[in-house]
Amino acid sequence: MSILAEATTLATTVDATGATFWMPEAASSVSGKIDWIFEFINVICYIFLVLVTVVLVWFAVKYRRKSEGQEILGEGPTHGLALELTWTIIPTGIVVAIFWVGMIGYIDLRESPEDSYEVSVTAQQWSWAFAHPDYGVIEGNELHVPLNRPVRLIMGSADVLHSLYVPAFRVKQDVVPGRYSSLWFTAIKPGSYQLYCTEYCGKDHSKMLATVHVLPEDEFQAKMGKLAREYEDLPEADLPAYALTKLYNRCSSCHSLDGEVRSGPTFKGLWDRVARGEGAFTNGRTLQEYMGPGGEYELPENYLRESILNPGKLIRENYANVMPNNFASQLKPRQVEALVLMMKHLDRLADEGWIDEDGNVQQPEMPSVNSSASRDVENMEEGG
Amino acid sequence: MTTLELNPDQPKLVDDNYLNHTRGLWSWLFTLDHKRIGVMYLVAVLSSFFVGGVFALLVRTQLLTPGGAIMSQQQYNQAFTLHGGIMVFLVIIPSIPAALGNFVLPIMLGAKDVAFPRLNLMSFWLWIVGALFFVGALFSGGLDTGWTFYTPYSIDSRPEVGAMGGVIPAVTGAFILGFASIFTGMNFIVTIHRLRPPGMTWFRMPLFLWGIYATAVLQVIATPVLGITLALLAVERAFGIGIFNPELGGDPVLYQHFFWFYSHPAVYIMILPAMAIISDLVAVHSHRHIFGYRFIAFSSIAIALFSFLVWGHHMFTSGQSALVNVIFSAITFSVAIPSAIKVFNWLATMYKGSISWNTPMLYTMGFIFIFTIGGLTGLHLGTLATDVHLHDTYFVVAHFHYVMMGSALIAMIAGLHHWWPKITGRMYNENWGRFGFLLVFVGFNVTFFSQFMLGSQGMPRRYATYPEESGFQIYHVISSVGSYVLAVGFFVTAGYLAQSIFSGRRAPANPWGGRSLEWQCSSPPPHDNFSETPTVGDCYDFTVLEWKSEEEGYVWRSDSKRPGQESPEAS
Amino acid sequence: MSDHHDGHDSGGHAVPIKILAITCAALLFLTAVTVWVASLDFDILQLPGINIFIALLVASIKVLIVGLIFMHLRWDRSFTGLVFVSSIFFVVLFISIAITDTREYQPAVIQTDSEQIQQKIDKLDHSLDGYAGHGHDHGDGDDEH
Amino acid sequence: MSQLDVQPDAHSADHGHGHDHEHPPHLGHHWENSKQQFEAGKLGMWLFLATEVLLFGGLFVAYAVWRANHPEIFKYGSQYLDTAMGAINTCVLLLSSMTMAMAVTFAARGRNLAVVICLILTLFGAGGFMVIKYFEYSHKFHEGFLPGMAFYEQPNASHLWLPLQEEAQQEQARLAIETTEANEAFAAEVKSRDELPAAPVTAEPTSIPLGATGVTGLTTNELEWERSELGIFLPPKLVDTIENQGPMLDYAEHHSPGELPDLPHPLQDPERPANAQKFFTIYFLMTGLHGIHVVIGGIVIVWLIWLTVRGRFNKGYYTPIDLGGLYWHIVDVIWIFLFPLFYLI
Ligand code: HEA
Ligand code: HEA
Ligand code: CUA
Ligand SMILES: [Cu+2]
Repeated sequence: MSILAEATTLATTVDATGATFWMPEAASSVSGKIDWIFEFINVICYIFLVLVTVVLVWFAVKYRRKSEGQEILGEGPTHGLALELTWTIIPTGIVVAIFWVGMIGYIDLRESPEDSYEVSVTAQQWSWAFAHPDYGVIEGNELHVPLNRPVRLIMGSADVLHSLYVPAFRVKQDVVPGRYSSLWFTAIKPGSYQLYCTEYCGKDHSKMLATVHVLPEDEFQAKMGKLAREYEDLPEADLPAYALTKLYNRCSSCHSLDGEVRSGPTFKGLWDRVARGEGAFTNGRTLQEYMGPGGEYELPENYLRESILNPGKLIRENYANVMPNNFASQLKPRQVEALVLMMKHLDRLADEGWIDEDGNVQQPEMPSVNSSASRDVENMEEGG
Repeated sequence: MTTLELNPDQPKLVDDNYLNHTRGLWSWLFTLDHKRIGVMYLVAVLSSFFVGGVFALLVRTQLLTPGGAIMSQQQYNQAFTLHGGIMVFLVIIPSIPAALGNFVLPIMLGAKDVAFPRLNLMSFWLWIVGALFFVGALFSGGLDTGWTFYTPYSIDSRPEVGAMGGVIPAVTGAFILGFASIFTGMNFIVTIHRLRPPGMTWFRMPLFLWGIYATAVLQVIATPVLGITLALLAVERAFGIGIFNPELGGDPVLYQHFFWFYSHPAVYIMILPAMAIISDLVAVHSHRHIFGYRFIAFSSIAIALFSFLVWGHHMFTSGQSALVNVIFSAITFSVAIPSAIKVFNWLATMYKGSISWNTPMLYTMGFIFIFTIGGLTGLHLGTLATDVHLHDTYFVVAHFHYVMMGSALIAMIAGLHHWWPKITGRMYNENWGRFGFLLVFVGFNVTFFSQFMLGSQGMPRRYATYPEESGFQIYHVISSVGSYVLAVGFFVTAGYLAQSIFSGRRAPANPWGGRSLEWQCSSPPPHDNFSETPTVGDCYDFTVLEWKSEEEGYVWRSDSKRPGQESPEAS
Repeated sequence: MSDHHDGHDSGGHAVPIKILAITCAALLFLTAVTVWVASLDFDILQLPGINIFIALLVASIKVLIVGLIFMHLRWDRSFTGLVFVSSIFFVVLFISIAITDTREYQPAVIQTDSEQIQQKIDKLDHSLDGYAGHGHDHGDGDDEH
Repeated sequence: MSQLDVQPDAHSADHGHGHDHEHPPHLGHHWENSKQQFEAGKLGMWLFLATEVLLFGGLFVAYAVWRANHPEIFKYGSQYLDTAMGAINTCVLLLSSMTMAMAVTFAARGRNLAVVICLILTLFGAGGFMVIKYFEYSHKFHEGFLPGMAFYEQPNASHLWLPLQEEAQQEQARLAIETTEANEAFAAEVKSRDELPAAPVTAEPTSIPLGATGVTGLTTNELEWERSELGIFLPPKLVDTIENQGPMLDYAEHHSPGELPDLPHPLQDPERPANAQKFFTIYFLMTGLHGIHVVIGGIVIVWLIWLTVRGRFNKGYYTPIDLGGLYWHIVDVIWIFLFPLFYLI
């Protein structure tokens, strides 16, 4: 009983964020329970570790051989059934208890409440898309969820295994291609939490990160409303910056902004090349043949748009057909437009300080452009 | 007569020993002598360990800074894959059975050789070929799948997003290494069954042999499944047969079942021989009869059998069904019981012993401490609710380094020191040995204890970079510093061991006071192991031995009776 | 049984040729039986999988015979038998857990055309009704040999 | 022998390590006597057979799991196997098993001529089996019942994940790409914004399968890579031949009526269940691995014949024949399971 009591005290000595010595901050309805189980096992481990270590050191010191010449007496028993049974039965009892506690806790983790708020998650190398069917919103690498409401994520993968993990919620589930997996949690504290991909998925596995924002119900509704209209409401002039800061993160692992060759062509100078019709395709033809009046693409914009929505159609020489072709279902027309405009105005964006020399997006500072809408979004997140 | 007759306990100091029995490189490379094969395995395994260790240091160095200090993402992925793969397939699985076991098993048994010497040699050469293939993966496109080769990533050969081209060479290598391991196991089972000389009954065998026997059972039964798994993986990657590839209707979770059906038993292929070494060393260096012989012996067999029933505990969050999760979690804990029995029996063996604080014993005590931590943290992982949080974080990394590096490998090093005089005929410097142990022990715990904290805080494994604001950096720095200490420790160890070969004191037949048969032959042993037929008795009864300072080793006590003799042999 | 040796140095067991011939005849007979049974239709029994069950049962009996007589297990040490049986045991263990799990998680797997699958099987069964020689007819399967 | 040789448990004193008894040439230096060596060899062989069982076991697991979850594939596929051929092959193997067992018996009796005859008969069995298998295989190859990708079709809904409700999403996607109006509107929009010269829009509406998210089926590019990986093992010419055979689409031309009268070729069969190619995949994997074992068994038998003819065996020593026999029987045992699992569904 004292073990239990001690475990409870340990588990409850938490700081303001709910973090303990071992565990990170706790922000979901199950965190406390999991932490308790963890500490419960810990206490058992401490006891046995101390026991083993003390006995080990004690014997080693007490029965230390003074010199090699010391006579070997052969004292002490060579077997003892009572002892053997003791140290078989006690650990058996303990592990049964641990298993039981763990199983109960696990069942809670698996059975999601009926009235959960559902979000569809698509994982692909190396980004996350979160879709809110109720609001017609798709977010990339960011997930907004309501406070104190069970949320159920229904997850699928477009390529290889991934795993969705939010340490603060103590939940994790692999996302497996070829099937749906699901996960639920109830966030109990507003704030932003790190989300990781914890199943190795290739080169940029460690960059497959996202943030979960927990918002109180009313703010959540407002946020969803805003996100749903975000693109529509945005002033035209802000579209490129919007695309750069909000959408480009899902392109960045393959398309650089500084000329570096990644899996896909760099965006730097792309517009000019396309406008001039430069570049050849794996089918042996050149872009020139497709462009211009009477060609397949009247305008560079049309070519770029199709490259986003139907990337497999024409593959640039020296590149492979690796771009996911499901963006049509994840981007709204105006977002596509924004992306195309972004490519078009990349130089301007760089001049304005949105992009630094190394081709990194400078998200936090929002320089000259009058981006009221985006700023609202930022405010909202900080307020949350 | 000669002094040898006066002192029959001390075998002849034969000048013709297995090391110089025949000469020339050829006589080594194609030897059928189990001792030489063991030594060649030892050299091979230790070299691989250094290669794996260098990769480990690269990994640790990369993680000093959140953005990654020295490598690109892809280089890092290759570094940890090769680190893990080399350490598992090339180092730790063959280390104790194939290297040390090959050397001592027949001698301990009182046999002249293993049952199938040619098969033994073939096993070694298969190892070499397998190792070349495995490491060749690095040069045939690179290998970045992690040591688990999870599908569908590993069968996706698209250059930019899929696994690199080294997958097929690497799985071919692992396949071949698997057969090297199978042949070792088969050989040992047959040797133990059929080559025990009269008098060497099952319960007279040193516990080392029990452990190796249990290991061999695992090697024979589990490893073929790895073989077929990897073969399927290669065929899937090359031809697209749709067994593991979801695009063709295959099932990636089924692959994980296949993989862990072997690889969980494999972790006991690593730890059982380690426990076997410890069981013997703790008795010899405590100069005290082992406590609970039968319990230790049978717990080895129990671990071997249970270990086939728990593979699914690596798949708790993989999409395995809840029902099977619960079953596997329950059975997982059953393995903890025989392990606990062993730990407590070792402690009880030390009770009222006469404990030498020499290097092998220090490593042995280090093992008991580290294995307790490593094993106990296995409980966190076997528990469903907590494993969901801990899976694929550094907590798991810390757990398995505690049991693989801190236990299995440390036991191997303990055994290496223990049998070093027997293998080389030379004594190493004991003080340097203790100093090396200190560095390794401290370095190890600093490196990996911090990783427990990293893991429970949420740091995922196989990450080349980590978010700056996560607060993980400080732990990573501590861990990396620890790994440098560890490296210095091994460097020191390698140094004094190498030195001993050239200028070490000549080893007596029995420097520690062991009673199993290998201490009855000279150091190093003669070509045929025994110039005199050894006597089998209770190999844990040390009271019959005494220290003889002229020999600087232990000899038969003048007033005690040898087994098989009617009266004490007066000299 | 382990001590049942007929004494020569190498220790193997010489099984009389007659026994071998009888064994082989039995095996051939069982082969015929299993082919014949596979052609029967057990639909009336309402036992799905009865065909495969019988087929595996017959196969197991055959393997038992081969093992005991041809492979001398009957005269060997029981440990050799144990080796063989336990290898089969572990395969069975693996199969049963893998099937249990994959069946349990099937609902989460995205099926391409699940509703149609059953129809297809039914249709298949019917279309095969008139076709002899492939094990699904009601005939006596005489054209098997 | 000295007093030291006395073992506490030894019942007789002559079990020491001395070399004072007869040591025939076949006996390794570390063995006491032929019997010990024989028994060890036998145990070793059995352990090896156990590893063979587990090696095949992996494939049986794959088979069992697929069959349990997709019986329709197996029902469908097995129609294309010829039960008669399978049954004949079973009999061939059983008979050869018998001749092998007879060889062992004769060896134990020291009748080497009979041993050679039995082994040759066994070899005929192995050869016969492979010949029949060759006919079966070549027929399958010919008709395109190939493992792997042969019948693979891009699944229409596939595993690939569609984040929103399917209909709404399709609608949206259609709006996004397919309609010419959208294209025009897009161009107009952009034009109005950037005052680029207007131009008539004639872009063709594209159509991509909606389900084909992410990694698609084998595209040309992927085939290129597949090819390069095959290249590790096979010479380029062979790779080309394999690749260019394609999925045997011209089956219809070569289709020989009367062979499988009522069965349409799977590629033309609208009733073919999804993933039907898997049956042939598993079929070829398992029978292929088994076939390899038959070939190895054949080689072993040839070796045994050679040794027997050279007079290496006698009544007291014929271990290789006994062990080779065990290997041959396990090949038989595995086939005994394969036959009903594939042919008798
Ligand atoms: C030598 C290797 C070795 C050994 C011996 C062990 C031993 C154990 N392991 Fe470990 N394990 C690995 C190597 C090993 N493991 C590896 C390599 C991985 C990760 C692979 C990868 O993903 O890359 C892993 C991962 C792993 C997981 C999966 C984690 C995850 O990925 O989410 C789990 C889960 O159950 C687990 C559990 C256990 C348990 C219960 C034991 C038990 O056997 C431990 C038993 C020992 C004790 C319990 C201590 C001694 C007992 C006492 C001192 C008495 C007191 C005891 C009680 C009260 C019970 N291990
Ligand atoms: C027996 C197995 C074994 C051993 C001994 C080790 C030893 C070490 N491991 Fe290993 N490790 C694994 C098995 C092992 N590891 C496995 C299986 C994985 C998982 C891989 C995967 O995810 O796929 C892993 C993963 C792994 C990671 C996680 C990587 C990640 O997930 O991103 C880390 C990180 O710290 C790490 C560190 C270390 C360190 C510092 C050591 C140290 O203990 C090493 C100490 C040894 C040395 C330092 C060698 C001495 C060298 C010198 C002294 C240099 C001198 C050179 C010459 C003389 C030539 N290992
Ligand atoms: Cu996605 Cu890791
Ligand atoms: Cu495990």
